[in-house]
Amino acid sequence: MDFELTEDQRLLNDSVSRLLADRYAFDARRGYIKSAQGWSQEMWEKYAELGLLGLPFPEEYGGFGGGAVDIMMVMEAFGRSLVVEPFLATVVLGGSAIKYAGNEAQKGEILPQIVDGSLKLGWAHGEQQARYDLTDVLTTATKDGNGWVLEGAKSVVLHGDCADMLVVSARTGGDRMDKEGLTLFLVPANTPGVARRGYAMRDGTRAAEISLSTVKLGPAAVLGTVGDAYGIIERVTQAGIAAFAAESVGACEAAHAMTLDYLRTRVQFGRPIGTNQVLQHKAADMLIEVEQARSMAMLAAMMVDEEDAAERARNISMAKVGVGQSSRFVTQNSVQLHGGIGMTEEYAVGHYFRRVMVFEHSWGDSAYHLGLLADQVG
Amino acid sequence: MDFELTEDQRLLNDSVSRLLADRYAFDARRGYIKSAQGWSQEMWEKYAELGLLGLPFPEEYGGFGGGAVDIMMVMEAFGRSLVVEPFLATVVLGGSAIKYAGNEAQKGEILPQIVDGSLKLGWAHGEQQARYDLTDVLTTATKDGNGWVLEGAKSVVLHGDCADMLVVSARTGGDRMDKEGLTLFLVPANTPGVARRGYAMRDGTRAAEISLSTVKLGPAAVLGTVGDAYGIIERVTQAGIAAFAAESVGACEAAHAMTLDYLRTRVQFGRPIGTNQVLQHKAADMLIEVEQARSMAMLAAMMVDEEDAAERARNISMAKVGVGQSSRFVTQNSVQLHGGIGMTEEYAVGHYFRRVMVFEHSWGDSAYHLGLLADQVG
Amino acid sequence: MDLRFTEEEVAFRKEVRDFIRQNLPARTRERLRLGYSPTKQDIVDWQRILNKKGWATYKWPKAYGGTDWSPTQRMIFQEENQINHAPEVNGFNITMIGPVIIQFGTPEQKAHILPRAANLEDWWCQGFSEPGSGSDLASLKTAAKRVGDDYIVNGQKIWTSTAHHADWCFALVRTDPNARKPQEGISFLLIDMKTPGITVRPIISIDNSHHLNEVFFDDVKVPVANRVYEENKGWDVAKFLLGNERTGIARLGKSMERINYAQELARDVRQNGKPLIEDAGFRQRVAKLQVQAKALELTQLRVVAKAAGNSDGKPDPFSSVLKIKGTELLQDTAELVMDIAGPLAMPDWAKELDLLNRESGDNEPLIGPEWAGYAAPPYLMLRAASIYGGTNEIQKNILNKAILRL
Amino acid sequence: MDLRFTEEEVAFRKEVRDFIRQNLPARTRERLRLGYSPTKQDIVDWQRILNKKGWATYKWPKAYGGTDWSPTQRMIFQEENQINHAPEVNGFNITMIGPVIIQFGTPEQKAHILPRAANLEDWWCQGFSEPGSGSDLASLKTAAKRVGDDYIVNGQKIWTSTAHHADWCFALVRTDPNARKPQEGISFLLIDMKTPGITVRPIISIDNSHHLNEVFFDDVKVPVANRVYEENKGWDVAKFLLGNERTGIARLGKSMERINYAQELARDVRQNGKPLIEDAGFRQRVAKLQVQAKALELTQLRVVAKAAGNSDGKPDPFSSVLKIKGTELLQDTAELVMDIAGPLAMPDWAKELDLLNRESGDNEPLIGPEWAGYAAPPYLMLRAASIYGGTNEIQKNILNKAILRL
Repeated sequence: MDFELTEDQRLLNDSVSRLLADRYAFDARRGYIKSAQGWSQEMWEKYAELGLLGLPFPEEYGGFGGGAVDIMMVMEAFGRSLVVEPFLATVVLGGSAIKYAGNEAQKGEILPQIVDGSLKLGWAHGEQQARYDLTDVLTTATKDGNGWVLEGAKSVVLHGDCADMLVVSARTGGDRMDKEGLTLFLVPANTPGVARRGYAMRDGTRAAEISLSTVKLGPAAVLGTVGDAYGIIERVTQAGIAAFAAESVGACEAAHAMTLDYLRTRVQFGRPIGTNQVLQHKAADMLIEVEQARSMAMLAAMMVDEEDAAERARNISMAKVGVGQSSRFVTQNSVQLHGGIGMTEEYAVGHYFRRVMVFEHSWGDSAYHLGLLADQVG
Repeated sequence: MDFELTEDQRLLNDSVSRLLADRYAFDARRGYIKSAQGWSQEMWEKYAELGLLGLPFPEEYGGFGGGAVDIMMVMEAFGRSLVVEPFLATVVLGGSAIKYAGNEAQKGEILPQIVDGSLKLGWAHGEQQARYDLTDVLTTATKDGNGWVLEGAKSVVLHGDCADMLVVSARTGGDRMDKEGLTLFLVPANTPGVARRGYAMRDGTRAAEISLSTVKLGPAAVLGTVGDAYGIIERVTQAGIAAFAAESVGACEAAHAMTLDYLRTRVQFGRPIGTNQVLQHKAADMLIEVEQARSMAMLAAMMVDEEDAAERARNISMAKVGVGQSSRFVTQNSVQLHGGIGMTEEYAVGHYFRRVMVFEHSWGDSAYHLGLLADQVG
Repeated sequence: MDLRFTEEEVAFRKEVRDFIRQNLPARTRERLRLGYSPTKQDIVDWQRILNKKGWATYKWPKAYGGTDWSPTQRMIFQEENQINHAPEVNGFNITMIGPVIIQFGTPEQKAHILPRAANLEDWWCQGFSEPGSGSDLASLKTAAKRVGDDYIVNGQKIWTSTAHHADWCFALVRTDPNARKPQEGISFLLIDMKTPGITVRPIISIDNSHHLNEVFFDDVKVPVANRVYEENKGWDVAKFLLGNERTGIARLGKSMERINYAQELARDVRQNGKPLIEDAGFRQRVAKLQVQAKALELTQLRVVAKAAGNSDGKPDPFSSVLKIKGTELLQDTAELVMDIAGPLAMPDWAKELDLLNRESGDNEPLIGPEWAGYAAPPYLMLRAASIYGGTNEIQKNILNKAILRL
Repeated sequence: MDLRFTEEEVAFRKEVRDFIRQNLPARTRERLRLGYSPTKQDIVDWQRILNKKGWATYKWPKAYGGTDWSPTQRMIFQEENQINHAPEVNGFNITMIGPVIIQFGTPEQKAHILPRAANLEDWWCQGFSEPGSGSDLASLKTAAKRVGDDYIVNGQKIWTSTAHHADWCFALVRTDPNARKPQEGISFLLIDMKTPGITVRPIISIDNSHHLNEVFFDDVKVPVANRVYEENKGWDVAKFLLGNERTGIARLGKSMERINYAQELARDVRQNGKPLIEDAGFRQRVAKLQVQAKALELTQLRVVAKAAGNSDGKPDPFSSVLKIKGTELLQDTAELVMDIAGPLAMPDWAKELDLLNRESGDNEPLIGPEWAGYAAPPYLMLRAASIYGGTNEIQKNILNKAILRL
């Protein structure tokens, strides 16, 4: 066991933190969100310069050769600063799909473009009727000569409105809830038949509903093995959960720190409200939950590359429950302890609260994953 | 809606409270428990004098003609003083069985003896393997000429060691979990083949394991209709839950009051520990739960005589969950706020804690009844 | 003791329910059912319907157009409004300024203000909180200087709910900066929101809605005739106002309605390939909330019954219990509804598509199921429920001071 | 960063586990598995087996017969003992008096005390708390007056765990009643429990067990040579002792073991006509506890890793997190086991039938299933877990003081 960062990790951590401290103050972030696309192209280029966009990819594709712990570190920092750029969508979700399922040609073409910031990906798997069920896919892909035709719709595709290329799951066989018969396709966003309606999420990040209507693709668009994508979908989802969990921890940490500041400076009845023992203990409870959440985010990071699929799924579920519940507790109480100001759009604490809320409702909420764990009791 | 006590109820309440204040101080109670039978015959006679033992029975049998609200009041007072006499077993459980199922002859013979204190009953329904399942009865009654032969064993029969007469459930038909085929029998405790092993419960009250081995009974021993006792068993259990819920509320109220006293008088670091805001808020949380529990005990009392069986069962389950959870909270925290002294046998607060624990594990714990309610969601 | 409703109470409940079902505009009903806040027009329309029936001012004394209902009847009325998706009457008008004017107003104030407040001709707002004063209300600083027959008001109020809708504001201002105690030297003024010098600045809430405002007063002239009660005695008025009957504070009907709504939704949403309503964890969660609602219902009945037998007008400290448990339940039931929608609750579709104003004839198809688009805002907004009206922490301080005395 | 155990650590765990399974007396194992407290003999036997192996003093420096294990290894050792139903070594001997003597003792004290403490030839107890002093330890009043080469000790200690088993007591006594601060003027004495003037009075706990005592000192002569460290500097010794490594404080292995045990039991107990293990509510409850145990496991590993890289000897305030979460989990898992037994956990069968001493040859048949008879006492006794060693409320004060600084 070793909880120390390597020298490389320390350097990376420092430079990310410095960049965000310089360029991601709350007001700067507000500006990024207000821009037409809802995030900062300039910051995106900075991330590329720092090598963040190549973090988890092998060096042969221009990547950094890092692992889940590196992603965890970056996501925690992103969580603290409420970063809104399409890092999770492109590098973690889309990138993992390519990394796990891509053939040499696909990796060679796509990964370097991710690394240099010129290509953004969207993970177009979820559908409106599916909620959290990974196998609930109604979008179909039917053979069309050598190629394929896609028909269907994808829902809440993170940063789907700005993605240059979508990784789309579709049924090439099987029935609605079958694990078998799922296939992934690489779909350039400008392919005829792809229509997108972008919107802001509750936390200010962007997403899109995507409709696919007679979308014609060539044979090279298939990512991985036809009919056998479920395992990849699961792994991409797990990588997403692990990364988002770390981001959630960063958000909780920052919300807790802001709350401590507020308790120290807000004066009522002639003294700082933080002199109230009840609020001190609440802040202590929050500290405990931040640390428990951090432990669980570490567990998730550690498990992303676990080979035993059952063990991996079980631990990711545990982490999702743990981080989810702790994060709700920490951010709800951050708002509560701030009082009225915590309820306002112009104050950061409510944004942490909502970021964490989006995490909770991505890829299964705490109750969903607790149910999966409960199924295994005995 | 009317939450006021009637004049009769107020008088009854006053005289019960006065009696217990005079005769049921914690040390006096300790003496009762240490006696050979584990409770006070003298107090039992006092209850008879006051009319408590006839409270729920019609006046024609010497009773008071009272209802569930009267029982609630008395049980709350008993809870506050941790009364250990066999009131619940005799008047509420056994008495309800006779009231609901007895024929005129049985009522005429038995009820007056309950009222005057000369007959104590035991409700011998539960069995070791049954836990909370009311239909899990393995004890059998087989026809023997005109009469019956009982074979089996009953478990945790409250005050079963001192009961003069047992109300025993047995299978006259059906299989282990069937509602059909259950019959109640009146079994004088000295009937050959009845063997009892009495013991103290965790809260100091008495109970017994009872074995029934070739217990021969005449035809008049049947209480109610052969094979059709399930409805009666359910109602007796519900009456027990309602009464015990009220007792639990009384125990919580007293534990809370003791805790407030302790917080006011215990000095640490130069001031009463009750000046700590965290303990003030905990005491407020306890107050809230005492009142919520009281509300639920009232609901249970109100529902004991409800005609609609489904409505009655549902509300009794709600009350069991509500009182159970609130009572755990209140008494666990009473111990916690007392610190070391709360953990000792010689201090009353731990006795309230254990009384409530026995309530929780009688006739279905909170989780059991919550499960019944969850089955009805939708 | 008889804990059942009387036949009269049952009949009253039916009368109220029938009236609401027959008279509540369908669009209002649907909006509230979906979880959205009522629009200003929803509230105005409904209050005028109720006022015509004589029910808008149900909390006022009969002599002033009220109803003489028992506390139990009032509770039933509130509950039925909530359960049947009716907006609540404007509380500033009905629960606050009305009773204040009835208690402290001059005959002229009564004649002019009460009927207009009842019929929502004037929309009132409350100018109490200031940036520096949160739970410590008496530390307020907005100054009113007497100049002839006017006060000249300068200062700032914050968290002023619906100030942007309001025609009038009742405000606490400091008329004697040299008073010995902060509670002294405060006066209670009625301020016409159209007076020059008033600026209303929106505060956007975390659900992206506009409920709250900052209100700036810059040399705002308020006639002395618009003062209620004596100069420097405004704290007495405020105490009266804040101490008013608070049994409706739990908003229990709303929570009950949400629990029912959640079960309805959960029949159509799937988890692990079957309806969510069949999921064991979900059922346990709903059952727990039902138990909590039932306990609160009984406790509320007890507090209401006590209020009925007790007309000393003092606030019952047990109303703090209702506030704490009621707001927790409101928050938990809103969370339940949001959790059912899951990922579909996360997009801010309302903002993008201006769903709020769809009534004005927008024909663009919805981007997702309408109910899901409304699922998150109540969850977000209701975090404030444990903050406003005295935080739940303050409520526990009150319980300690009034009952526990530690 | 690599959060997995190293191969060496995995091998170490196996070595410990194998040793325990091969050497732990079967009766001890069974008693602990059923939830009962180990008897004195259980503890003595096991500690001597460990001491022979060189493991009883695993927390001591190598030079004093310790092991030089890393904090991670110590954690693994504790966990394996707990998971495999071994008694914990006598903490008064191993965690308390041993390290104190090593740090502060004279050569004579070291030579005499350490080997006897290691092999449990002497059973130590701790005389700190007094009736008036709970969380406020420094307010202690037991007086030691110097008379020649002796102290004459008068006063009373309370909550003295296992004093009735003990051969020796290490106690804090007041040697200077006029010191400026309560922390000054205290000395640390070693007291032979056979000295005339000592009376031990049992305190029966709410599980009807006898763990605790009051100890009265009536003109008890203690040689000055039995003082540890300087006169009036006993508080320094106490601080050292209380600040000792507390990573074992969570007793996580015990909670893990209980969660496993509960699942085992729930297979044989029925609810609604099917095994309890199939009950949805039960499964959810177990899953929640598993998640909590997992989070605590990781947090404990982090604290332990920090301790490994940090030898300043100061207590890590995060050990308060382990204390709070660990004791909550111990309480919740004990409650789970009791709830499985349900009504069968309520009779005090142990008391009636003296189950504790069944080993002595009682042949009366059990009145109910043995495991159910042992289900309630741990639940009852563990309510103390959030009280002793600084209440969980005090732990939060510590977190505030050391980390939050509000």
